[in-house]
Amino acid sequence: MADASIPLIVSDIHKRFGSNEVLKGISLEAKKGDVITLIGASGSGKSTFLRCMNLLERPDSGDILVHGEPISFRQTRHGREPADRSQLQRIRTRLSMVFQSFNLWAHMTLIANVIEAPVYVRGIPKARAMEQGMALLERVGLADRAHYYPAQLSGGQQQRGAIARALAMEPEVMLFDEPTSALDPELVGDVLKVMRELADEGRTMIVVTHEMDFARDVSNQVVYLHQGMVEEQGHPSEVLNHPSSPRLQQFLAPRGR
Amino acid sequence: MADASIPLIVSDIHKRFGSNEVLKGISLEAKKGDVITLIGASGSGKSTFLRCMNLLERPDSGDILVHGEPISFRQTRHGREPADRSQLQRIRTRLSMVFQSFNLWAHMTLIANVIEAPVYVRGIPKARAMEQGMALLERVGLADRAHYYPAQLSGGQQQRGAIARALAMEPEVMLFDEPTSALDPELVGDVLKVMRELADEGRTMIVVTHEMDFARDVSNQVVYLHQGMVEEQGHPSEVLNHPSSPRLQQFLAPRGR
Amino acid sequence: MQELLQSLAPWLSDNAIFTPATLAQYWGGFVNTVQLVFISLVIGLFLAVPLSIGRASPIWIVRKSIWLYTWIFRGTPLLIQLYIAYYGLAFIPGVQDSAIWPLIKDPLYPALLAFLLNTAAYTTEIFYGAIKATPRGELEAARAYGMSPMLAYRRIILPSALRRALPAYGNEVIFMLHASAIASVVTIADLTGVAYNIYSRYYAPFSAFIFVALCYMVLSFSIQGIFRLLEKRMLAHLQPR
Amino acid sequence: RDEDTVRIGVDIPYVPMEYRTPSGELAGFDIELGNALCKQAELKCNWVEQGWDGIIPGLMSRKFDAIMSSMTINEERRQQVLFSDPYLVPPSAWFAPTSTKMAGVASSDLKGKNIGVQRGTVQDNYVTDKFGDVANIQRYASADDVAVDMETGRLDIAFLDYPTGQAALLKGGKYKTMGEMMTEPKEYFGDGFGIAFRQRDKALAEKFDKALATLKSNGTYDEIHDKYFNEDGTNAPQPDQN
Amino acid sequence: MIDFQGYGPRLLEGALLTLELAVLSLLVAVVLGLVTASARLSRLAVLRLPAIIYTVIIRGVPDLVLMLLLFYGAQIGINQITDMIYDRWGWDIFINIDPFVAGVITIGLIFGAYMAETFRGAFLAVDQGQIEAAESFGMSPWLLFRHIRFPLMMRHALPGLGNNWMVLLKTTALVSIIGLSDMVRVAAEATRATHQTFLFMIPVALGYLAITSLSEIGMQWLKKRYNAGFEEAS
Ligand SMILES: Nc1ncnc2c1ncn2[C@@H]1O[C@H](COP(=O)(O)OP(=O)(O)OP(=O)(O)O)[C@@H](O)[C@H]1O
Ligand SMILES: Nc1ncnc2c1ncn2[C@@H]1O[C@H](COP(=O)(O)OP(=O)(O)OP(=O)(O)O)[C@@H](O)[C@H]1O
Ligand SMILES: NC(=[NH2+])NCCC[C@H](N)C(=O)O
Ligand SMILES: [Mg+2]
Ligand SMILES: [Mg+2]
Repeated sequence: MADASIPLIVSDIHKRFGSNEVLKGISLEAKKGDVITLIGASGSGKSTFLRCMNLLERPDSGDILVHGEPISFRQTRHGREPADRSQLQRIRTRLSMVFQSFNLWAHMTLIANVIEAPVYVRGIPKARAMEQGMALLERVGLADRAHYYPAQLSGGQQQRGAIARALAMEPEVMLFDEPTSALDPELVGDVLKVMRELADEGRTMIVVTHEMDFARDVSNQVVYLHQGMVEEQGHPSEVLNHPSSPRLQQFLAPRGR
Repeated sequence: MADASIPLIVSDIHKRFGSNEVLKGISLEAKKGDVITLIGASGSGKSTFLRCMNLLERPDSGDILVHGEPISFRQTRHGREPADRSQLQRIRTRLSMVFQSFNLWAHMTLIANVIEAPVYVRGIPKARAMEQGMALLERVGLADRAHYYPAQLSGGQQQRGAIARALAMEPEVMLFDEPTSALDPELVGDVLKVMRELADEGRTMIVVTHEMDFARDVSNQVVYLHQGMVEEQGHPSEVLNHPSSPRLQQFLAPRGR
Repeated sequence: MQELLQSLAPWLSDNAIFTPATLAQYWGGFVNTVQLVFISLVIGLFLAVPLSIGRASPIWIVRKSIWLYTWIFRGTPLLIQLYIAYYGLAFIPGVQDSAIWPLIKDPLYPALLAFLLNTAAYTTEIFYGAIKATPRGELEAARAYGMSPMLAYRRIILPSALRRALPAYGNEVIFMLHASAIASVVTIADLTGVAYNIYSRYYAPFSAFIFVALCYMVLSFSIQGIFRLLEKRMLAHLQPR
Repeated sequence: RDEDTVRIGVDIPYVPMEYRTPSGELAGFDIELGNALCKQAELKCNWVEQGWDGIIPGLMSRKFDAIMSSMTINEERRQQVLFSDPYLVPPSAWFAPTSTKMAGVASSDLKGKNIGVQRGTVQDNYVTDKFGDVANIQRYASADDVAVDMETGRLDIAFLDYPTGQAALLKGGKYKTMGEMMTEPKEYFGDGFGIAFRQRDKALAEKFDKALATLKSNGTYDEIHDKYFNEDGTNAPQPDQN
Repeated sequence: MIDFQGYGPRLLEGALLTLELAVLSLLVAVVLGLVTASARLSRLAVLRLPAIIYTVIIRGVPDLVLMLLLFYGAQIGINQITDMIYDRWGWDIFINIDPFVAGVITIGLIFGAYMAETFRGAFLAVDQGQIEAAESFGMSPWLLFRHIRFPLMMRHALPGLGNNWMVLLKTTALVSIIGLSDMVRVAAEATRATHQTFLFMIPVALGYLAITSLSEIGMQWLKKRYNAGFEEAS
């Protein structure tokens, strides 16, 4: 039905927790090479929206298409659920998520974290996965930390490791949920640098962030969420410099510049 | 020996932790109605000095006189210790401490915190202690919170509760160790207001603080500690507006004004 | 010191209790204890892993029946479980003519049965607790990378939970060693059983039991040592460098 | 301490010598005789329950002052305790299922068999010394456990004091005695049952001996004996035991 | 009704004995545990060392073996002391450890060691600031312990305490081996007489489960009491 060349189309997502409707119909289209930043006040639904994309939360209604393939749902006693387990798992491998709190597996070394999903989910031979994994660690500047456990790394190193882990899946789209907000200020820079490089390479990325500099310099689309709806959306130069909605103006104000 | 009308005289206190000499001979005299602020960089020994006054830390040498009564010490294997338990306890009831982290007893309601020491240490009948305690809570604006547990109060409310608890002992001298620095900025005001009122009433207070406004407006003596020694000391208008020591100048600089 | 040694000397040289024959008996008891404990622990461990997964299952009946099992076995004395396994099973009508009779006949197997069901119940709860304590984020990461629930259990949840459970499981092993001392009530000549035999023969309760107490202590400390080593290696990932 | 109270240690159950009725009262030959002896000697007596395993250590550590628990008098025990005169002289005996294929109780017959005994009894000592190498000896804390495991079929043969074996096993016709009744060698089977005391309590032992002699001469002993035993030393039927 | 063949009343008595034994032992264990934990946290080595030795030994040896050792050993030890007194001064004293007291002391002694570990951890978990606050108001050590340290510690100790209680309850079954007529022993005796294991053992098992479930309710109450003032901790 839809254009198979578009990595991710999300349309009219609704999501409620109990009586609290958190997403009130949000749509988004990520074309190849797009870097989309989601901004908005705390509680506006950014994380929930991102988590709906790879089904960590089940949207109550709305469609998700990955490269034109729609995720199929069925209605169960517990609400709307993905109908096809294996489709779900396949699609998740194509949308790699990087979490705010890294969520590296604590009982595995860094390199084991990186090759885990490629080997056991995608079925790549271990030797090849190792090679690619080491290359990725090299790329994020952690080659010498390959055999450390997460607890032995700084937050910034853990987050770069998590990015390498996500890259190892060779995803169509990378999803980032506030990747730098759990980091001490001096560690933020390294992570942002890596993300910038990914953007420059032409990766499709959707990023929830409070880093306005990043949104401005790196992304080609900014989406401002307010109370579960898209309040404003467009090119960062537009949206961030000339916000038309008074709420966005207020949201941007205290940050100066 | 000394003048019994002077609530607290501390002379030539030395204190070392291991090989690190933290207090290198500090003296101080708090006359009735004095409000003395201790300022100084982090690690300069302010807390340690304050804690030496009511023997939460044992000074290695130096004398402490409360209303002319010297605290007696004896030498033990573990260092210099107060010689007389009951004297120690008696004197501590006369120097009430308010802590940076409030340290309200978590398993007791606010009013129970306030009457605990009066009833069980000073032996005041419970009914009377209750009455006085409620009056004190009224005074710090917490009458309606009397039966809340500390965890159910905001930081500022907890600190005002802690002040009420200290007042309930009808102490000669109140000791404050950075009473506002664990508070969110918007809660600081209430606590400082209460402290101002206490000062206006003529209470003898010794306050470790970083609030220069408080030091300037409320205290009648400022003591600047540097590396365990008194570097400068005097009336706040003098010391804070015309610091003679270059270190104090530097210490005061970044705060502007 | 000198006096003490002198008073000990006659006791050491001519005593009826520490002869080569009795020492051989103690050794036999030691072997029996170690075997009994080791086998029940190993089987109990293998049972506990699937049981603990079932204990966390979303299916109500699975979850509840495993809970019931652990509740019963953790809630009643092992001594009763042992009595039931040894005497109770033997009196089930028809059992004495059945194919499993040779197993029930030997005191070892009923004792093993009681012990392993008991330790499996405790171990299940330990593992279940550890599974529940898996950091939510790590689970989400597993799901986000397309792992099936099975794979996530196998690769993420169990490896990390079992490591976390190690200290508690070490305690369980020690408890099991201690609990095994009741095996002698069903005629098994374990360490305690041998001590009983020797003591009732020579009327010297004190030396017989002191001696086995020492044996048990040696065992306990060795186990503690082993687990400390294991923890050091398996929990390396929790230590900052 | 109360000099007049004598605490008597007893291992229960050991039908028909000492046991509890289901309602918990003490009964049995030893109990009745013991009570009669105390009455005769004008002593106040208390019975203290104690597992057979620990009965001699219990006496030595003064948890009680006497043992009256079907204890066989022999040389080995005389090293430890002081005995009264024997008050009953029953034999020991082998018990096996009527269907047993064993021909007798020689070493060759017992080879590889499970023999049940009560731990720490003279029967245990005898079997252990004599057949420890060839047979598999299962030791139980209580004589009743031996009977239970005869019932389950775990044991091929049991070796018990005859009255107890008879009470526990011979009633239903499922078991029979095997081989000779044993009273020899004396080294093990000694001189019959006696009351045991601490070595230094000679006076107390004498009081009991005197009382025993009196009861024997005035007929009380026979009365109690006949209540529990037939002419030939076998057990008399008991209405109230278990 | 089930026919207990005349053993019913004794089973009930046995259950009562089990409960009494468990509750009294718990008392001993808690007191001993508190004392030992305090000793272990003391800065005096003379107090620390015996406390450590005590806990290490108890935790290294099976309950049953300890019970037998203490049951006979303690009596022999006491006798030796009284004998010495008799030899020296001619006073004839006899202190009898009756099995019930022996059971209570033994179980108390064993679980005192486990309790000590629980309490030690709990004492260490108490916020030092709250202790300092109490000191700064001139509280005597004993007042401070009763009003501040103990109630604050209990919150951390409760889970471990509950656990120890459950284990202790079941350990009382071992006293049947040293000759006390608790419910396990009565059931075992009845089983020997009647050869009906299930008839007697299952009700006894249910008895334990009933006590366990009741304790659960008690635990909830204690939890509520000692968690008052703390945010619902997960
Ligand atoms: N599992 C959940 N159950 C109930 N409510 C939830 C749940 N997850 C999120 N919410 C609610 O949904 C709303 C949106 O949450 P969300 O985490 O998406 O916000 P956000 O924009 O990511 O905020 P932040 O910047 O603080 O991360 C909030 O009001 C939150 O309380
Ligand atoms: N218990 C202790 N053991 C060892 N060193 C200590 C101890 N308490 C304080 N110190 C050291 O003593 C010095 C003075 O500490 P103190 O807390 O008195 O400083 P301060 O002036 O109150 O600083 P801050 O403003 O950070 O509270 C510091 O170097 C500190 O590290
Ligand atoms: N009450 C008893 N259990 N007595 C056992 C006695 C056994 C045997 N007559 C002996 O003296 O060794
Ligand atoms: Mg969020
Ligand atoms: Mg300080």
